[in-house]
Amino acid sequence: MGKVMKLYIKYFASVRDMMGKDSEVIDIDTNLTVFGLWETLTLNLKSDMKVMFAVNHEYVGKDFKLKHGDEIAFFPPVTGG
Amino acid sequence: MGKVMKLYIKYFASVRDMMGKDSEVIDIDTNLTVFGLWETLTLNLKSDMKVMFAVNHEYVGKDFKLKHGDEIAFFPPVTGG
Amino acid sequence: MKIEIIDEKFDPWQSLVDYKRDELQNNPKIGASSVFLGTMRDFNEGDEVESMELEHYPGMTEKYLTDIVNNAIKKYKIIDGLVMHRVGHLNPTDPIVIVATWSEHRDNAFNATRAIMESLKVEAPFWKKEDTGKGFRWVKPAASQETTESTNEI
Amino acid sequence: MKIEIIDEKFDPWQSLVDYKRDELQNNPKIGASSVFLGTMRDFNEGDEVESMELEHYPGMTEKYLTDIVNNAIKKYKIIDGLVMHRVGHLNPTDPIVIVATWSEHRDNAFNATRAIMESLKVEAPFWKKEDTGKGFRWVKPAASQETTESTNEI
Repeated sequence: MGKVMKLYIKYFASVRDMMGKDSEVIDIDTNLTVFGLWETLTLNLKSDMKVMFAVNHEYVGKDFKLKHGDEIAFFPPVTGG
Repeated sequence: MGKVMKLYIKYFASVRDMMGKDSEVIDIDTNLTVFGLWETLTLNLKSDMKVMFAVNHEYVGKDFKLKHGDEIAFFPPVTGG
Repeated sequence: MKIEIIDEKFDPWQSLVDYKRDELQNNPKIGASSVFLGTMRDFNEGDEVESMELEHYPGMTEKYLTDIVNNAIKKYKIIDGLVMHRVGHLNPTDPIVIVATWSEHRDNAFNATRAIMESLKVEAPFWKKEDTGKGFRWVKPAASQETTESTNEI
Repeated sequence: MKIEIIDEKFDPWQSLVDYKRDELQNNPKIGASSVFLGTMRDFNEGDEVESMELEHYPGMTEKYLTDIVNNAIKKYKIIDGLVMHRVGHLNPTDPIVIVATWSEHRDNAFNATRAIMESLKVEAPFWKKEDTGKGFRWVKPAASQETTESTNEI
């Protein structure tokens, strides 16, 4: 068990609808990737929803390693313009 | 010698400068192409100027046959916009 | 440069004129301005649309719009760029987004405005939810826009 | 459609807003508007330019602009198009030409506005004469625009 880190999580659009909340703050084990976090958060959900990951306002790949204090956002493909 | 026809001729931009006038009306032999007319009008001029031909407000090729009452315009490549 | 997220109905042309008056009016190096305006239609994917909610990610959206315009300034050597984008409740004919670029020659402005719009469509975190009168639905991106490095099916 | 040749300084955005208010304001089928504005620079081909005279061929110019916009309406399935072009005496920063198109989707409006500008540059009978401070000179077209069926060297 590594050190515990605090993560600030945000959900947008259809991901927020699925999660039933727009944000949460969690304390979790270190050495977690963004996709690992997503799997943890959605363990009990069945969905084929496409999701994008952003950490501290930057898109990241699924293997991006999280660190203490990160703001992580999960959302569907964007539809602006 | 064919029938005589009346032609209304206009010059624009650098072609007008070269011709020293902006328009003229001439009576001329029939069976003349637009390029034939241009050669006639510029017989005494030396110039490598590019010229475009329009008859009755339509671009035409050099072999376009003129008829009585046509409005013919000679001008350099256009530079609008 | 101007990047703005607007939460109430706006007049895109007036915004453009105001910005131009302040920043660009007397710049005689500008030969070309290219402007794109996106407005809300009353139909989408074969259905009538009565109204729309536009959501964004405050902070990240502004950051990406700024990066997108800065990239266009570098790549297309434009003089300046502007993006203004609505969020909140929209009705048909309401302006959604205005993109403008200014350059010496037309090719650069045309290409830059187009590039900004295409990047905005796939990178800027905005989401549309439509009210079709029969209920609400999240708008799906065009097929060509569905994949990025960080998109995953779960 | 609006085609206009203007012989005094004009406000292109105001003209656009006025036209849109009259003709297009309440058309909820429009999702995209693409606008190009050409303005006079104070330099060209490496020289300073103090002012410019813009000449046209009354009748033929309007005819070609109308044809160009009609072709774009057909080819790109746009809803409407506008071209306004200055003639007469112009100073740096003065608007020269505004082209606007309206369509359902952005691709069509972008392509139509671009196509109208490119056609206008090679087909519409306008000619520019610049005052460089050292004298007047007729502007030469870009190399790519120099040949058409009816161009001949004499």
